[in-house]
Formats: sequence, structure tokens, C-alpha cells
Amino acid sequence: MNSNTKIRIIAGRMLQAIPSVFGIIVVTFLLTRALPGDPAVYFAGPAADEKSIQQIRESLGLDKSLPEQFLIYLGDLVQGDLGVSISTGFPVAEELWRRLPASLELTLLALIFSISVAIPLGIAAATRPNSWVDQLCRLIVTAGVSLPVFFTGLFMVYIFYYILGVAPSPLGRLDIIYLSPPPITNFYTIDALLAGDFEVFWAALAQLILPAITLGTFTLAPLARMTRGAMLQVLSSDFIRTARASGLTRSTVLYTYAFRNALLPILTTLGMVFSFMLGSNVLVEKVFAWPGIGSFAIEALIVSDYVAVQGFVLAMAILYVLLNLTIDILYTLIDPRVGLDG
Amino acid sequence: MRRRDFIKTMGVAAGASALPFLKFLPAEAAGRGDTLVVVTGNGPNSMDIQRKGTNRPSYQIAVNLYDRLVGYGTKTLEDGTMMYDYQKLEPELAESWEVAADGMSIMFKIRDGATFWDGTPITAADVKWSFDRAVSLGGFPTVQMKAGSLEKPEQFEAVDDKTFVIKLLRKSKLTLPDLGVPVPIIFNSKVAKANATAEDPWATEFLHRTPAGGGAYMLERWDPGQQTVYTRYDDWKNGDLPGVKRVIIREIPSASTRRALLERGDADVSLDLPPKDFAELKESGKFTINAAPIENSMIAIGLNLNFEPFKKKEVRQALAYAMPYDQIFKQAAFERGIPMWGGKSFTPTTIEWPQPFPYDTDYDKAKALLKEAGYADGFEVPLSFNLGLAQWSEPMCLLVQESLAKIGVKATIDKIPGANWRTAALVEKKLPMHVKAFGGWLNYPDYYSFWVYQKGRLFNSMNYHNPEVEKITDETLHLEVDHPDYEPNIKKLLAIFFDEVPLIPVYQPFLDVATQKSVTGYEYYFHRQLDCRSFKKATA
Amino acid sequence: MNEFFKHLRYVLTENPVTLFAGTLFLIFVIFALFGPLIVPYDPLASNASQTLKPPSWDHWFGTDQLGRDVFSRVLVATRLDLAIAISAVAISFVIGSVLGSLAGFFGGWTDKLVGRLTDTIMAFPLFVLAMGIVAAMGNTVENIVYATAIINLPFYARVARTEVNVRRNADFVLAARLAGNSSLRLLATHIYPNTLPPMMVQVSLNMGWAILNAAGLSFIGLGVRPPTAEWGIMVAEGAGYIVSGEWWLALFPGAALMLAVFCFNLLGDGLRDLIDPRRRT
Amino acid sequence: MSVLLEVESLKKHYVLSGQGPSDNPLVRWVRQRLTSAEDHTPVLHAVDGVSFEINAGESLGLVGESGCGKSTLVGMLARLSDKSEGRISFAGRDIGEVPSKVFHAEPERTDIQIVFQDPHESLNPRFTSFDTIAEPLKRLKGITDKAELTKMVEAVAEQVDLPKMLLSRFPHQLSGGQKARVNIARAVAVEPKLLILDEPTSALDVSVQAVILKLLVRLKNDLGMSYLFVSHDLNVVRLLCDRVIVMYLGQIVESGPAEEIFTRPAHPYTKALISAIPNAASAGNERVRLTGDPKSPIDPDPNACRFHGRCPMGEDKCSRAAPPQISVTADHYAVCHFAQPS
Amino acid sequence: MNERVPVLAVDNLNVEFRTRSGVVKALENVSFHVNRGEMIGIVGESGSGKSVSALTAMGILDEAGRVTQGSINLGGLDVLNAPERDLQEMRGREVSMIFQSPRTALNPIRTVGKQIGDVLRRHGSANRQNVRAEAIKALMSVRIPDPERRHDAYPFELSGGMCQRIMIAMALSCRPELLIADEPTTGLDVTTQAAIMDLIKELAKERNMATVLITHDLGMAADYCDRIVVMHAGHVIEQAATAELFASPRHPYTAKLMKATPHGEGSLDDIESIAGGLPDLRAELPPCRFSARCERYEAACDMPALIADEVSPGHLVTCRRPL
Repeated sequence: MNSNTKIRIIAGRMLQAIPSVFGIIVVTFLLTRALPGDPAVYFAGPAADEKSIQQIRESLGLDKSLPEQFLIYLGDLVQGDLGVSISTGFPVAEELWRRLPASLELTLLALIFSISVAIPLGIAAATRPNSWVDQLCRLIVTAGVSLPVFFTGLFMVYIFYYILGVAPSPLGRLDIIYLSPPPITNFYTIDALLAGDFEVFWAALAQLILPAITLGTFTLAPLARMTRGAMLQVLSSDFIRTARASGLTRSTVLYTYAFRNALLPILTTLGMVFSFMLGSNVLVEKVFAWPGIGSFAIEALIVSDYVAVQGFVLAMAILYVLLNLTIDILYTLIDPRVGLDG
Repeated sequence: MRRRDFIKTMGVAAGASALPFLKFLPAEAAGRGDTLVVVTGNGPNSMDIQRKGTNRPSYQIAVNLYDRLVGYGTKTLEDGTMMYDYQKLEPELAESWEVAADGMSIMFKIRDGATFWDGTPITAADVKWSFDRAVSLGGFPTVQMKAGSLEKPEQFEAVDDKTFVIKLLRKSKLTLPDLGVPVPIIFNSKVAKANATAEDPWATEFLHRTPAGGGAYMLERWDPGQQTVYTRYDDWKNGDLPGVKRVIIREIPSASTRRALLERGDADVSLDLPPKDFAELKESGKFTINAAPIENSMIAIGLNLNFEPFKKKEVRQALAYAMPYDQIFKQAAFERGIPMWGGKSFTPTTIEWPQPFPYDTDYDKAKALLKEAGYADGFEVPLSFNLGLAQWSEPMCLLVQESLAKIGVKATIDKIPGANWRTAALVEKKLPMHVKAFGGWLNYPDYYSFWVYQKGRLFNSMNYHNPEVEKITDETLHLEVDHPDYEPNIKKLLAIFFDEVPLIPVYQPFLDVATQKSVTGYEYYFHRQLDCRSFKKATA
Repeated sequence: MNEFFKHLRYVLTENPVTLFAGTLFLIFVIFALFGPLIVPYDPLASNASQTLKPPSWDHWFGTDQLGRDVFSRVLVATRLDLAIAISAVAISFVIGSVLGSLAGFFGGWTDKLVGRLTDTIMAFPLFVLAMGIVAAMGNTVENIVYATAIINLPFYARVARTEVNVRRNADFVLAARLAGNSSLRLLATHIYPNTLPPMMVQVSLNMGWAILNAAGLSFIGLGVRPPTAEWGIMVAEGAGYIVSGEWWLALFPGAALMLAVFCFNLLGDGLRDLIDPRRRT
Repeated sequence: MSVLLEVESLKKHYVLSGQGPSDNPLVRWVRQRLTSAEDHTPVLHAVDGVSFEINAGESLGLVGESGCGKSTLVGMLARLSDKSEGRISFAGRDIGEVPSKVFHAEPERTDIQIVFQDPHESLNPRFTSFDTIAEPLKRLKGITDKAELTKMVEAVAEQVDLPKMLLSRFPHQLSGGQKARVNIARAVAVEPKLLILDEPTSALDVSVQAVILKLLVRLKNDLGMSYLFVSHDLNVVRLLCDRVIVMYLGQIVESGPAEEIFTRPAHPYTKALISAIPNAASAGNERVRLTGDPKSPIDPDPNACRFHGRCPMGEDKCSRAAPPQISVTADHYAVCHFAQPS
Repeated sequence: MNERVPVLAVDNLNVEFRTRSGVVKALENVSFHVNRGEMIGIVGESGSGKSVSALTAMGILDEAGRVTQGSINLGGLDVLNAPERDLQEMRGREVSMIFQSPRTALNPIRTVGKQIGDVLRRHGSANRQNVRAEAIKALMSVRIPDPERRHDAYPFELSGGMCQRIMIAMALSCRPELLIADEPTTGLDVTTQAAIMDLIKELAKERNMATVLITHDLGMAADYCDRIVVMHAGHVIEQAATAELFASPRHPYTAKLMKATPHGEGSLDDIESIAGGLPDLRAELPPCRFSARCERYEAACDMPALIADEVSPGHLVTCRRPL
């Protein structure tokens, strides 16, 4: 298959996302309009009267019909204008841009944690199916997915910070005494490394550990299960028998042959896991005072700040689309068959 | 500022020797003498109090980063808590002021040598621009200015650089005190104008992000939703130089984390804790709990007169007799307040406000009243509370629910998310029975009545309407306290409130602030925000 | 059928974990059915003299800030939590599997439409979507059920679509078509029943997830209304008391929540073994 | 002899949407602009102009390698899928015009039945043998009376030598031979006029093959059916069929009486097929061997022999002109440039 | 290696599988051998134990399977007792195996050239520099046109026949002494099937390699093999040179199998099926596992210690009442 075909496939996938994104915009728009609470009242402040509220309602365009409002919203979107958040007073795009790195840094670290625990567990379980190792893995990961993240988070804070004092205070991305490193990627750990400031790096990492573990524990199960299942299936397939019959070493059979093939379904799961994490992020960020977009969304939702909620969901959708695109690209890199049977 | 620079500024106290410990002992941060670490549930959403949609925590920006013409004095309560004294106005930017002989204008003398952060002197023109802005922007600042009868730009005149005159529309006891609230702050008008545009003549976009003033503190950084950091403005002339060089205000959504941070010594000041935590922290004796009863404020149950049974006074009184006051006070409020029940008589003897209403838990009386009103079998009613205040209002509602069941009234509990609360309770006024926690800034019963008992007012969530109340309130609102009509009027009002009980008060809450023992100088203000200027911190 | 039970016994004995989960599930069902009858205290009655008591003989799980017995509340909450999970899963199962089956069977625009719908739902972080739905419609038990059902819908639709699609042109389906079945009858009597086993696994796994979801909503204040006993809300309320040392308020409902989810997840695994023995040999 | 089924210029073309994942017009439009993909939509010619007939009581063999269009053809004849072009007339009625979706309500549904290749896959795992055999009786004959149904099912079971006790069993409780009988019973229960046998014995062990074949012959005589016997096992075809047609890449390349085809094949492909039959008797004989793989059925060149390239006797003209249909004897023709009338 | 020493000698092999529903006695007293340059066919219905014998000989039996008795000698190596390391060395180098459905027997996401290269490098016959050239050489040896291009192709891009050639190239790349072909043409078209079998035969002859062809098709075995081993239900019931076996089958099962296989001329009446099915290998079994299906059965057949008789030189029959 030539690269042209792959580009075509990728372009196709991107385009296919357009109707979904549009669907998301519509659903979000309607959902957010259904939120109780009148933003005009919020905007008008504590001592406003009916007249000033009406004034503000007009200035926000809230007196127009829903279809009109939707068209205006779409028009703004096309210009990259997500509107101004009612609760923070900042343009939503700016707000998201500021908070996104925090969420991503946390989510990615959680993902790394999850992957580096779940995949070896899954492989270990698959190479000895039904052994005690397998059963133990199953118990561990099932327990992990059964823990409500907010519960895990709270107790981890209680134990590791409050009782044992080994974890830093759950104060967000960086402890009070440190100032954030010069922003390049806005991932504090990476920025600190780029600046060569190891103290800040360790401090930022230390803040990340508890929330990342909390978040990652929850997604161990789907990953480990998928790894185990995929490995079992691949290990029982004909070509593994061929590889063994050709005298290839155990490690070649296990990694070059079995694992690479098992990676395909794992990769697909990874997309789902990531989406899961973005959802759970909301709760974890709340527990750990993490200044990410999840906590921003909760705040916005609670105060009916629908401009912000819309923006948030849209950002999420785009993130999701990008993620799936990345996975598609990785998939085409690993699997030469992509596109023929798709 | 980079971290290293910051370490330098820490000076000799911590010293370079502290450096190796930093990564292991973040707890030390709170131990340093010149930095105050405050943890709070909610942070500012704007640097400009006069902007539309500015939230309550943003008031602290106005308090700490900006000056007003006048400030309030300080008094000390019995338990040692310091509190502003609304009867004593003190000079802030205005060195002195004079009320004209006819009482229809006030002339302020601007302090000599007062400068903005950028070093330019503060002039009367700045004051005029700032006041013009406050009355022109509309919304909250304008309404608040109006409360002090400050309504249009023509009232303000910059006579010369150092002289500023306010012309009054009417004589009002509220005018001068209204200059001390967080709204009429003085902006650096040159900077502001330089950043104004044709569509935005008052530079709202600029001032929203960038404070431009000359207050005791300057903004070091603001990460919305995370933290606000102040540094002292060392050339501040409008009062005693603050005792703390640097203030870090961190936003921690979880109340128990805020408590933990205080207990672990990582925070100096912890705000917004549930009453139970304050009760326990006080009990432990390890921390200072500054508790001031919130002025002009009551935790109460509001009864909406649009709801059929509540149209009858007897029903309202019956409910007032069926409230489990003591239980609420102990189990929901953890006694962090002053009881507002069990008053002696339906005829008020003082004009003290708030004061206990003449009700107590008495189910027999309640049942009798219900019977009289024709509701012997009770009725069903939703009981709503603001989810944002669930920590104490949820148990309170549960107790009320249980208690009302004893007189046959079946209450169903309805949680309403924070923002919807305003709409449902205050704008649409559609909640039949709800928890009310209003407090007026200016500490007068007539001011309370104006907002809560007058028809059509935002905070009259009870839809209460009584022509007599309207009349008396309007008459009294601008009367001086020593006016001969004042006391009788207020007593008349209170008698009506007692008898009609559209609002059943339970207790007057405390504003609790927990600090480390080493921190002193906390002062309560009606705006309930920290005024960091008075803090002092003992060096470890 | 006899063979099925033999197989069931085999799966249970071979796999003690599944046996354990099954027993646990039975216990939860008993609590859900009879909980209100067997609890020692009224789960809603406050008692001013017994507030915040640590676990003791009188109060096994201690009491809460209003003096209510935590044990009774945890026990009674089983019914509500299971009811939310079961009804949410039932709704999403029925609607999702029907939509998915139609999409998988007819393909074309039906498939596209259903595909778009599921894609749109999936593109939201699901928990956030549930939050939005509950916030918009109001926090009642029914709305929590609907929200949970909606976010689970895509999983069923996708599984059903795939399962129907692989069988759509199976020989036995073609044979049934030759026997004079119309398309819809084909789907209803021949294809759909054969997709049920894999769907049941999904059901069991989703039950746990539905419980977690409802609890998460409660945690951020969008859950069921007080004073109803519900695990998530109890954890949320108890969360504020952990630091002050009243750990039992959050721990016991949290543990119950965890056990229930754990049990459903293990059952899902066991069910998978039962249905598809190849997966675990 | 009367003609039962007549097929004329039957075609089935599948329009492929390119190798991309979507046939969304928008996607296609943008893809064409983004990449240098050609604007041509490839068409797969699965069955490309096939004409033949089956007489009443005749059994016709259909031979060809996998992918030659046998299954597609069978699907169309049995009205399980729709044709692209051409005519299928059954007992004088053009049944090709009736969409396959609604064909279940036509009277001819009863008359055309199939026995599928894999006896296991073609049984619903949740149906007992009784259910499977009873279903066509219920649906097509409208028999609802339980007693009558039981009687009829048992009669059919007896006809195919299926012991009565097996009627209550599920497929996984039956042996291969038994499952084959259930399948045959289901197909013949409604006494069809045309029975299509799609490799009915290829999944069976050789030890049961003979008895099933004999059963089929007996049923044909008892019920007066016509057979279309699709198979790649030429030895079996030779045993069972009166006439044989040979397909290659969607077209018929040779057609004639079975004995003639096997003893005097005219098309080089048929020759290769016959000489490829492994046989103790033929060991050491001169063999016609093919090299390479068949061409792609996607957009075949209309002006070339499709066998060209693999054909041992291919010449230049084969790549320039489509081969003519040449009659070898009266009812035997081959489509080849080199075929000779005998 | 000595011509007379068999390349593979399986002796008295018993293999069991432990399954959920009991122990399956998959092989019992299985003995056969292959000499250098010889091609033998192992023939039997599905479930007769053909593949299990081959996999056991390679030492790659499933974990559920267990050898309870017997020995396997592969070019001097005691397969059942050798350490895994030696077995790995042996596989692909001294003995190779090809399987049915070649497309799934190749790693779908690795180019075929790399897969051949893996084997070449594993057994030291190639290094990083020359691996590509060596792999292409291997492809050329199985008459694959355009080997340069095919080297970089993935299995899904090739036809089944081509994949089987690749498999053969891979199996023969290290010039093994023995090739085991397990139903190598199942699922391929007849014409391709013939071409593949011709290729195997030709290469075997060219390299003087021993070959074991496992098939259910008696006709194919007859066509290509020098000697045929007939299996039924885990037993070797008869083995003989092809011509002799077809001329005078001695075991009733062999005879029935021949009778059941359609072959060119003749009518349907000439073929007969075999009554009954394979016995349940989990159950207690009589010494002769064919007895239940056998028309010649009598009480003596149930006497234990059924052993193979050499009825004529090289013709072994395991039956108390041979034809």
C-alpha cells in the first residue's frame, strides 16, 4: 500500500468526524440551553433589578429564538470564537487553552502508569492462563475498576498526605513555594526539564503522582483485560504455531510475533480508555484541586455557564477526534491491512 | 518572577541554607514570616469589581489592591475577634473630609504623597474618573453606589489635584459609609484611559485582567481558578504598611483538604470550612478561630406567600413553632452562631438587629395554629436549599423535614445547584419553602427590610407584600440613626416581622476564619473577604 | 439445559472467584429485597444524642452527623443503587440492542444514522455527558437513570451491531430466509437471540459502571435527593468528615459501593467464561 | 424435457467505493481534491453474463475455483440477493424481478431451496432439529397445527434417515452426518422443484460422504427435483451430474454433458482442473498444470480472455480479443479461441 | 546421515489431552518412521490423530497435551527428553513444518520476507547484512516470480497458493532433513493444490529430503507418497508402500476408506460409506478402536495386546482378522 492511500484513509477519517462534531455541537447547544438558571441573572450581579437583567439578556442575545441563537453561535465558532465564559469572564478558548495542558499532563501520566502496569500484567496472565498469576491479575484489575475514583482519591490523600505525610499537599500542579517553569509546552514536568530545573521537575512530578495513580487505577482493567484477551487469541493463532515450529526463540515469538499483533486491539481500547479518563478526570481534578478543564467544566455546569460548557465539550470532542486520528495513524503504521477491509 | 528570585526575596530569615530542604519540606512555606498562605474554596474571576458577572471572591481584589477615599475603624469583640466599626469612618486616600454646612456636599482632601504603583501621584481626577465609572457602568456597582445616593457623574467634581467634592442629591446616613464598601475604588485613570477603546471607554477588558491602582498590595500573579499572589506595595501611604510582604491565596475546592492543609501547617489561613470543622478546630486549641457574627444576616427558613397554605399567617406561625431550633443549631450549625429564637415578646424592646424572634419549638401550639388555619391534616411542601451550601443546609433541611412531619406537614427536600438558586429563588421566586442566608452590607434593619421584606426586591424570595412595611422602610431608609422617628419606626417594622413571619430566622451565623496561632490581625468585614493589610505573622 | 448446568457447575468450581462473586451477588439481592425489613434502625431517623459515634456494638458502622445509623443506611441503600443500575442498564440494553441490531442487519442509512448517534454520544467524555443531562433535566432518580442509560447506549448498540452483522449472512440465517422468513422475523427469531450471550456480559460489566456513575453524580451534587440513603451520596457526605477523623462515614458506603461493582465485574468475567469457554482455556 | 430454470445474461456487479473507508459523497469529493486519487470507481464483476438452463429432473454440476462467482450466482438463483442485470425465469415466470427482500412471500420460495456447504454453520444453534425442519413447513406451507406439524416433520426425518430421537437435539449434540441430514430435511420438507446443493459434502469426512450422496440421489428420484450441484470436487460432480458447467472469473467457459466434459474437455482450464484431481489411478500421467494466480475480477478487460496469463496455450490474440463461444458438439460448447468442433 | 537410519522414528507413542470433560486418549501405541528421501503419507479422517503425531514429533504440542509413553527420535535427537533449547535449535533447522490455511499461518502484519529472514537469522544461516538477499534466494527456490517485490509483501496481499509457497520457502530455507506438511493444500483450489504438491515433491527429491504428508485425501497420498500410514482413532492401523496398500489393503478400515473415496470412473453404486463414527476417545476403549464399526468383528478382537503384524515386508497391519 502506498502512502497516498494512507493519506486518503486518514483524510477520510477526519472528514467522517465532521458529522459527529456537528452532532456534538447541536446536542451541546440544546443541552446547555436546557440548563436551569438564567445567565443574565448571574451576569447582572447581586443587586440587579428586573430591568437590568432584561438589558443583559438582550446584550447576550438570549432574547432571540433558539435557531437564531444557534446560527449566531455557529458563526462565532467558524471564526474560532467560543464566546466569553460567564463565570470566569475570560474568553472560553483562552480558558481552555490555559487549563488543557494541566488535564493532559495528568491524563497522559495516568495513561503511562496504566499502560506500564496493565500490559505486563496482561501478558503475564495470558502466558499462564488460569494460573494463580492470572487469577491475581484479574482480582487486582477488577478491584481497580470497581473503585470510585473520588473515593480512591480521597483516601489516598488522607493516608499519604494527612496521616503518613509522604505525599505533597493536594494543591494542584505545583506546591506553593515553587513557581511554574517558563511556559513552553505548559506541561510543568517537561518545561522544568527543558529549563534544567530538576527541583521544580520533581515537585511537579510529586504533585502528579497521587492523582495519576488514582486515575490510572481505574483504567487498568480494560487495558489488562484486552491485553490478556488479545494475547491469548494471538498466541493460539496459526502463525504463532508456525513461528514455534520454525524454532524461533520464546522471546521472539512472544514479543515480535504475538505482542505486536495483540497491540492492535489494545490500541483500539486505548482510545476508549483515554475517553474514559477524560470523564473521570472531572472527579479526580475536583478531589486534587487540579486546575484542569474537568474542574472548569464542573464549575461551569454548576453555574449554568453554558458558553463554557459548550466550549468544553467541543474541545473534548476535538480532542477525541484527534486522539482517534492518532490511533488510526498508529494503526496504519502497525497494521498494513488497514484500509482494505475497513 | 522565577523561583530563584523569589528565594532571594525571602531574605535572611530563611536564608540560602533553606534551599536544600525545599523539595522535601514544602510545609516550610507556611512557616516563613513574610509570606501568608491562604486557602479558600473559591477565587476571584476578575480583577475588576465593577465588571459584569464579577464573583464575590473578587471583592478581595478591590479590598487589597485598591484604595477607597475612606475606610472603617476597628473594634474588638469580647472573644478577641477584631471587627470593622461601621460607625467610625477613617481616612484612607482622603486625608480628611468636610460636610458642607447645608449638608448637601462633602469635600475630600486627597492625601499628599499618595501614589499609584507606577509612581504617579493620585489626583482628584482619578477619583472622579473612578466614581464616574462606577455610576455609569450599570449593574452591581451602579446599584451599590445608588444605595449611598451616588447616582450620576455630575455629582462628582475634581476641584483641583488634591480636592474632590461630592454633591449630594439628598441627605442620607448611607452616603459616607457607602464610600467605604469595596465598590468605589480609585483606579489609575491614566493607565486605564490609555487602554480604553471606543467601544470600551471604561477599559473594562483591560482592568478585568490587569489591576491599575495604588493599594497596599500589588498583584504578583493571577492564575484564575488556581491562585492569586499579592506582593506588598512598599510605598503605600494610605495606612499602616501591611505586616506581611507576600500573600498567596490558593483555591482548594475540597473543604476537607483546606482543613488538612491548615492542620498540617501548610496553610496559614483557611476559609470557607463547614461549621463542624470550625467547632472542632476551636476545640483542638491549636488554631485561632476568628468568629464574628455576620452582621445584618440570618439563617432562616423562607415561606413563599405564593404557596397557598403560606398565605395564612397562622400557618406561617405554626411552622415557626415547629422548627427544631435547638437541634439545627447544634447538629447543623455546630453552634457557630447566635440563636435567633426564643425571644421574650412579640413587641420588640430594642432596635438591635438581628434579634431573636419570639418563637420556640412547641408542637402543640403549632398544631393548634394549623387547625385554626384549616390545615389540621397538614400539607405537602417542597423544601429547597442551595447545593453550594449543602454542608450545613442539608442537615438543617433534614431536621426541619423530620420535625415538620410531627405536625403533619410533609416536606420533600429539593437540592438546587448553586447558580440555579438565584434564578429559582430570587428571580422567579418560585420556591415555596427554602433556606435563606441573606446578609446586608450596611448594617441597618431598614436596609435589611429594603432588600428582603419590600415587594419586588431581589431578595424577597417570599413574595412578601405589606403596604405598611413598604411605607415605613421607605421613610426610614435614609434617616439618621439619631433621628427621633428612627427607633419607633424600626420597632414597628420588627413587630410586623415577628407577627407575620414570612421568614423564620434560626440563627445569626458566624463568619469563621481559622488561622495558625502565629497569625494575628484578622479583621472581620461585612463584605466577608480577607483584608490582608492588617495581618501580622510571627516569625518562626 | 442439563449440559448447561453441568457447565455452570464446572465454571463455578473451576473458578472460585466467580463462585465468590455469585455468592456476593446473592447477598446483595437479598439486601435489596429485604433490606428495609432487617435493618436495626430507621435509616432516616435522626438522633441528636447519637451523632458521629464511631462503630460500636449498637451501631456497627457508626452514626452520621444526624445520629442516623450508617449500617442501616448502607443496607437500605442497596435497593436504590441496584434499582438505578438495573433500570439504567435495562433501558440502554433494550434500546441499544434494538438500534444496533437494526443497524447491523439493514446497514445503509439505518446503520449510518445509528452510527452517527453512537459516535456523537461516544465523543463526549461520558461522565461529563451524564452530568450535563442531569444538570439540564434536574436531579431526580429517573433522570439519573436516563442519563446513565444514554451514556451506556453506544456500548450495546455497537456490540449488537457487530454481533448481528457477523451473523447477517451466516448460513443458518440464509437457510431461515429460504424457509420463508421475512427480514424482521429473521432478525427477531434467528439473529437477535444468538447475540444475547455476548450482550449479557456487557450487561453485567455495565451494571457496575452504572452504579459508579450514579455515585459519581452524587459526589458532585447531582445525585439523588437527601435524605434518601444512597452509597454515592453517603461517600460524598462522608468525604468531608475524613480529615476530622470520622472515617466510617465514607468508608462503609464506599466499601459497599466497591463490593457491588467488584461483584458485577467478576460476574461479567464469569459469565463470559460460561458463554464463551474458549476465552479462558 | 421441460425447462425449469432459465438464466440469461445474468450479471452481478459490485461497485467498490475505492479503498477508502467511506462512500460518503462529501468525503469522496474532498479526498479527490486532497489527494491524487483517480476519479474512477472500480467495479467488481462477480458474475458477468451467465446464461444456462436446468431442465426438470436434471442435475446440473457447477464447477470452478473459489472466487469464480459460484456463490454469487447461487445467491441470485435462490433469490437471496438481487441481480444487476439479466433474467432469471423459473417455470416460465421472471422471478429475478422480485426483490430478494420480499421474495419470502412469493410462491416460488417453496420451489427453490438450498443445502449449504457447512452443515454446522447452517443450523441455528438455538433451534432443535425439529424446530429447524418445522420452520419452512410453518412459514411456507402455513401448517400451524402442532400434531400435523409433528407428523410431517417426522415423515421428512424418516425420508432422510434421521432417527426420530434426534429431533429434540440441538446442533452441537449432533454428528456431522446427522447435521447434514437435518439440513437436507429442512430443504426438502417443502418439496422444492429445484434444490441447490452448495458443496454439500465438502465439510464431511469421506466415510459419510457416500451415504449422503446416495441419499441425495434417492431424494431426487423420489421427489422429482432438479439439482444444481455446486462443487469443486470433480469426482463427486462426475458421479452425480448429468450436465456440467465450468465457471472462470464470473463467466461460463465450458458447458456440456458430464461424461463428455470429463473425457473430452475442450477448454484449457477444464483440462487443468481435471488433470489436477489427485488420484491413485492417474499417478504418473501427463498433467496440465497452471501457473500464477487468477486475474482480479475488478474491472476486467472486456477485450481479452480472462484466462490469459495462466493458460498453458495462451497466445497473443488471447490478450486482444474476447474468446468466442464455440460448439464442440450439439450440447457442448467452450469459450476459447482454440476450441474445435469435434 | 546413514541412509538406513530413519530421519524420524516414532515409537509406541501415547498422547493424552486433559479437557474439561475428561482425558482424551488421542494417540495410543503409535509407531512409524520416515527414511531419508522418502515421502510418507499419514492418512485418516479428522480426529484420527494425524496432526497430533506431527506436533508431538516437533515438540510443540499444546500445554493440555501430555506424552505418557513412547519415544521420538528425530535425526538422533530424543525429542521427548531434550531440553527446550535443543528443540528450538532443531525446529526449522533439521525439521520444518507447513500447515493448512497458509494465509493465517503467516504473521499478518510482518512482511513475508522478514518472516523468512527471522528463521534464517535464528538458525545462523544469515546475518543482518545478507538476510534480505538470503530470503530472496529462498523465495526464488520455490519458483516465486518477482521475488524482490514479494519479499516486501504482506500475507494479505498474496493469494493462498502464493502464501503456501512462502511457507514452503520458509520451511526449507535452512535445508531441513525432514519436512512435515500438515494438510498443506486444504482450502486451496484444485489447480493450485496440484501445483503446490508438485513443488513439494520436486523440492523433496532435489534435496533428498524426507517428507511426511498429512492428509485426509487418500487420492492425494496415493498420488505423491512412497509409503502410506493409515490412522484411525489414534491408532496406526496399517502401513505399507503405496502400490501394495492400494493393491491389497489388509485392514478392513483401509479397504473401506478406499471404497468410500470417489475416483474418476465408476458410478455412485461403486462407493460405500463406513458405518458409524469415530469412537469417543474419552471413554473406556476396546483394544481395537475400529471394532464397533467393523463387519469382521468377533470376540477375539476384544483380547488385549493388539500389535502390528508384518504381513509382508514393510506392510504392517494392526488387526486380529486382517483381510
